[in-house]
Amino acid sequence: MHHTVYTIWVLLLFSLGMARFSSGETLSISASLGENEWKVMREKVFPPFETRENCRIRAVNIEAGDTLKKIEVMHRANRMSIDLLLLDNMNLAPYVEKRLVLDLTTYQALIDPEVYEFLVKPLTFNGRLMFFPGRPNVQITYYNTDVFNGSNYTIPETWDELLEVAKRLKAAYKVGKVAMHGTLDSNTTTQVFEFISAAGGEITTLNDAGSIKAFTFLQELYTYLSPETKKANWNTTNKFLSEETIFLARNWPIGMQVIVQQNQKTNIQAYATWAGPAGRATMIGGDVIAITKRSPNKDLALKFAGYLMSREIQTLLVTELGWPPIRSDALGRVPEWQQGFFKAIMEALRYGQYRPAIMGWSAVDKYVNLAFKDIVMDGRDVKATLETYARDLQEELAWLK
Amino acid sequence: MRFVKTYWLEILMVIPLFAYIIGFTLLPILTNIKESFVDQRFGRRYDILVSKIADIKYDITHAQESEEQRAYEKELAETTLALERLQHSPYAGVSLSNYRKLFTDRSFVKAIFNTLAITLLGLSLQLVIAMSIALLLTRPLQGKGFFRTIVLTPLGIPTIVSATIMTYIFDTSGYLNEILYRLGLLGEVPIDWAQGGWLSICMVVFADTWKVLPLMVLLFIAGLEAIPQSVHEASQIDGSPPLYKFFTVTLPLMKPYITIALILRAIDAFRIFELPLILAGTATTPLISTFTYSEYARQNYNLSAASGTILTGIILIFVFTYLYIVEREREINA
Amino acid sequence: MPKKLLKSLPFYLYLAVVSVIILYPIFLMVKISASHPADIMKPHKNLLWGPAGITLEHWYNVFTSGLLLPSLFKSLLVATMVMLLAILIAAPAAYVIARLGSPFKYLFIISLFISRTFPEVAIALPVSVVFLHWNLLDTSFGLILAHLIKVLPYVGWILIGTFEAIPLSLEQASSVDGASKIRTLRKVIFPLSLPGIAVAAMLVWLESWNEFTYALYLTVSENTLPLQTYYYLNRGGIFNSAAYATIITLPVIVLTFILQRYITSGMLAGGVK
Amino acid sequence: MAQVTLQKVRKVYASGYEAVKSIDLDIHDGEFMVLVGPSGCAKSTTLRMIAGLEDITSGDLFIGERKVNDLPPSKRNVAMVFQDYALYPHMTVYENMAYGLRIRKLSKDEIHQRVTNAAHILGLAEHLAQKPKALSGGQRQRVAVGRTLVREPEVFLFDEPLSNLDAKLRVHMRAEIIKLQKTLATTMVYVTHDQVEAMTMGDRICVLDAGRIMQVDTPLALYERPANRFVATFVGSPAMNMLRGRLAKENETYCFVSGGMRLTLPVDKADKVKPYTNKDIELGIRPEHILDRRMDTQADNVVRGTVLLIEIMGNEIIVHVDVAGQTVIGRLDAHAPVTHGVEHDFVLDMRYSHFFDPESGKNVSC
Repeated sequence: MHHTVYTIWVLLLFSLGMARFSSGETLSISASLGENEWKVMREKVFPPFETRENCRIRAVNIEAGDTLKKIEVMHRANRMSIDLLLLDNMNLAPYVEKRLVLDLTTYQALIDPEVYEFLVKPLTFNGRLMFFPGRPNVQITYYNTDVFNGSNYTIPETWDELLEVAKRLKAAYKVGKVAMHGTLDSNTTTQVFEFISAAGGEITTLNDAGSIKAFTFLQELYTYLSPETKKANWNTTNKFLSEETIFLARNWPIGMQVIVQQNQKTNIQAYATWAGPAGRATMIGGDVIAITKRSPNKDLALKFAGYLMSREIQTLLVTELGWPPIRSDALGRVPEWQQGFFKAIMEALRYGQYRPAIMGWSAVDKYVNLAFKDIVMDGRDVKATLETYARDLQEELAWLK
Repeated sequence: MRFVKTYWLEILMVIPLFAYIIGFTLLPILTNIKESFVDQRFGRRYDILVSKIADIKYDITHAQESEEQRAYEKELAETTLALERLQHSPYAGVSLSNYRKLFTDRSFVKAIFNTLAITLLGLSLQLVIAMSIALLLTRPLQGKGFFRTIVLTPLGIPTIVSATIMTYIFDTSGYLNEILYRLGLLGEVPIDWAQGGWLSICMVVFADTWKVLPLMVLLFIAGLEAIPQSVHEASQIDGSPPLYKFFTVTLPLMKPYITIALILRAIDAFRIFELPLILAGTATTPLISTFTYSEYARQNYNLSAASGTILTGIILIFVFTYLYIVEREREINA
Repeated sequence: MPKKLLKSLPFYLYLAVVSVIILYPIFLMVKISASHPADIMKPHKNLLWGPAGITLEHWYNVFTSGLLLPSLFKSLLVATMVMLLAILIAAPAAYVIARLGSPFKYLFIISLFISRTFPEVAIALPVSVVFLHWNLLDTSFGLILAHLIKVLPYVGWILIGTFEAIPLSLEQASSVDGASKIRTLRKVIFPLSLPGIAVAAMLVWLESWNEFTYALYLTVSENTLPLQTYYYLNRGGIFNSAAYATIITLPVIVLTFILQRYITSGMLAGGVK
Repeated sequence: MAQVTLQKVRKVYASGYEAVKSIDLDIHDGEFMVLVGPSGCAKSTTLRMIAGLEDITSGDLFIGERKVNDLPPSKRNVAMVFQDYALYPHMTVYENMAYGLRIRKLSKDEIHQRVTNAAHILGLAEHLAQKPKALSGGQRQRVAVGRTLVREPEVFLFDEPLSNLDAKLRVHMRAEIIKLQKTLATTMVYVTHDQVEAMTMGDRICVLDAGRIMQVDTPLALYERPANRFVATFVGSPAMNMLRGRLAKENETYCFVSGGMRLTLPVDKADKVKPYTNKDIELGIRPEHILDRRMDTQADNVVRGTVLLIEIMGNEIIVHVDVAGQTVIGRLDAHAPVTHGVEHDFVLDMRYSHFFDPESGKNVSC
């Protein structure tokens, strides 16, 4: 009995010790990446840096959705166990507003002139540079080459063709074979953003002509979409494409890794996107580099940021993962199987637009999804519904200012 | 005082447990209720401002140059003012807005419905199946030990794992649809189990049943074995047919075990979380628990608190009616 | 004899069907964790094993990913600590309650029972906020505290039952023999309740090993195994998650088979009467 | 070695029920005192108060010179044998016996010596290594006794130790315990509900009823001079006959009149009961003092009654006789010529009669 108690205390102190465990000479970085992306990071990107700076890199995967919450938690507790973040650029404002990330203005020099200007611009918040460009990203349209072989189905280049194809596929297979992200979260928001932009609308307004056009179109399209749409997000979409339960869907480039490499499907290709009434439009997503304000080892983090933006690494990432580079001089040779996808990505980037950097993106997210559910899924009246949600949205945005 | 003198040890022994329960269960529940009466908009803003102020103060103490410090001082003044203004905003103070929001939110209403439906459907299904298995495993049957072991397999399997497995089965391109297809019960059009509504409820119920069946079977086996053999023999001598015997002898004697099983299961069913979260997702098939979580994940803490409070309320109502019934039966029996 | 067999044939059929329903999903998990993508990633899957046969590549990936060991370690540490602390806190109280007179005893048991009924999602939110201030977020210790919330009432119940089974006269004999309360506890009560305590401990260990909700709320970066599985589920595709699930499940299945014959209804019921 | 003294000891439970109503009792040093009475007479409660397992509501309890009211059992240096023996199931017989000694920090060989000695006395020598569940009922009982023996306490307490044994074994153990007490000559307090056990074992017997002491005396005294109706009927079997009637005075002789019978009192008794002349009174007479008429034909105090029932014991017969509506039980010679359902004359030997006050039930004839 006695020494059970004893062991318990030992273990207690031990676990407390774990609690206090701080990185020291280990650089902790967090990102929201896929398995094989991590693989490349661990095997090709980290080791050179670790040997050069003789430090250890501890990489944790925090889901894009959780990052803000968790960083905030560590920040408030003043126990920042993450030094450098690869942040999804969709929701940057809160990090600045909540003073979670380091003001990088003084380290501007780390950005090489070769880095694309258009990537850096949106990273400055009221005059101060808060983030480094990390990895531009954009969704591409995946399609099954067995079906879209040019003979009986061709890949849709416009909304009308898209609707047409969706109809014919459903007629042929009795179940929709085209999918979009319908999980009613940020995934859906992103694709709605693209539709609204392609119709010349503004997502933060939500009831302008463009938005109305977009929602009207989606409402009609939805009836011909695959039932998987409700479950389709950036992750599951790859599975559905691989299992050939759907033949056409937009998704992030990570899809090609999963579909082609992991799931070993060779009959899936991708192209940029289709054109709406106001032309083609995609949303520039991807990650930016942030350094946490209370990081215990900033200097190392800054070094690593520079390292990530360097020519060698950018080239490596292009070659290994087909990540679009942030700098003009990173001309990696994309492996054979990736070239189609890479072409699509680079083209899609050309139609790219940034989200407005506003504090209340979560509000936009919420109301867009509410609208999507009511209008597109439940088939409610477009104008009226958008009216009400737009009003609520504006009110909330005003409140959050 | 004499009491304390004689029973100091006993007191010392009880205190930790109940201190813990009060501190880590009662208090949180109460704070949760309190938070649920704070307007979400106020709550979030207040949160940000407070942490921001704390942060600025921290920076001031750690600032190097005085000019940097001055900048912080200025920022601090602004933020404190903002907080000041917030305190007098229309949203400040006790408010029912969260509850109003919830009950006007269609998906929350659906969540309540789903929760109740899953509980009712699940319980009745599990009761019948578990009872039938227990009955079989307590009668003289060749190799029932073998079956017993099989039936008990899922006992310890983590819910998260069972959820993972069930996704393989209930995917639109999953194994259940495949089996149905092979059996010719299904055409080219697969069933979308996660589409919400009754289908999804059935899916969750099945997954839940698969997971908890062992526990209930064990419980019922224990109950059946507790019935003295003589009772069975007596009723056999009375020449009562098996089914009649089951309803007139076995079932009444099993009552305590059944009530225990039901109450425990009901509570867990009300709180069921991982399975619906992973299998159906919050979009199509919200439950009160998953709804609570998704609001938390969206950092709508107050809204989440309100929904959590409602769940707590439902469970408590259930529990107290149960206790009331038990009490009454006691009095009747006594 | 054949007549008797014929009579029990429907029963066997029923049990067989149930067994298949119970075992098939587990089989699927193992199968997927060791199948070639080509066999899984296709419209119509094989119900048994696909033509491409067995591969261990997913297992290899999981083991080499470097994410397994930390979470495995954390899960082990937390489960073990929770087990020890839960027993240490609950056992003494359970003993006292078991020896109480009926009105108080009933009261205590009820309060334990009610404290168990609160939904985790309602508790986890405030707790996560408090832990944030106490600097316990994302620590094993914090998670241990959280898991204790879940297991204490439960183990309390089990142990009340265990102690009630020990006749009072033994204690009295011991005290007449000249033993102090504490000595009686150590030399008589503790050894006699040991089997019950052991089973309770194992059940607690399982609870903690499988716990998901609190872990989800209170973890930032250092995942437990169930969380890790969850994130794989969200991310790495189904093969790795299958492998992971298999890894968590194995020790659990073993443990439950050991436990089976020791678990009494009282424990399952947690002593509600 | 010590005497045990209870002074005005009361026990009132939280529920307000008064189990023990102010008991005064002196148990002499080295005496074998038996507490006997019907169930619910608080004999066990009294014993447990002596042991310290029940606390005393009011009054004083002394063991030797020490007032022990507030001492825990462990400090009273008493040893107790429980009804269910309360052997520690997880310890061997040896450990069970050694337990109390180890607590008292006795040296190893001292312990060994005592335990083996006790085991020898009780014939447990070859069972020392076994666990209780491997033993028979009788052996367990012995272990329980042994556990108290080795303690060499000031007082032994027995709580119905034989009630779980079958009749034969009980008689045997009874003898053993008596022998033991004679050899040890230590104070023993022994609780039983069985009056035969009480009579055979006790130096003195304390008869309790409903939390009150009815009488404390030697077995013989109890039998011959019961202090009241309760003791009279409780001790001895078949129980003493009780006849309701009046005391009448006829030319200098007093006689007990009831229904058809009129029985003359011997002079010595008459003197004691005079004050009851022409008052109701109860006559008590033991079955063995009801004789067959033919023994001496010119005896007086003859009663005539119908034989209702005859129980044949072999060495004797027990007859139930209806005398003027009151049933009288007599113990007669095995060959007494009584026949079922036939009227018959009996003689009541009034020298051994007792008279009780109908209200208080006190014995007024001695």
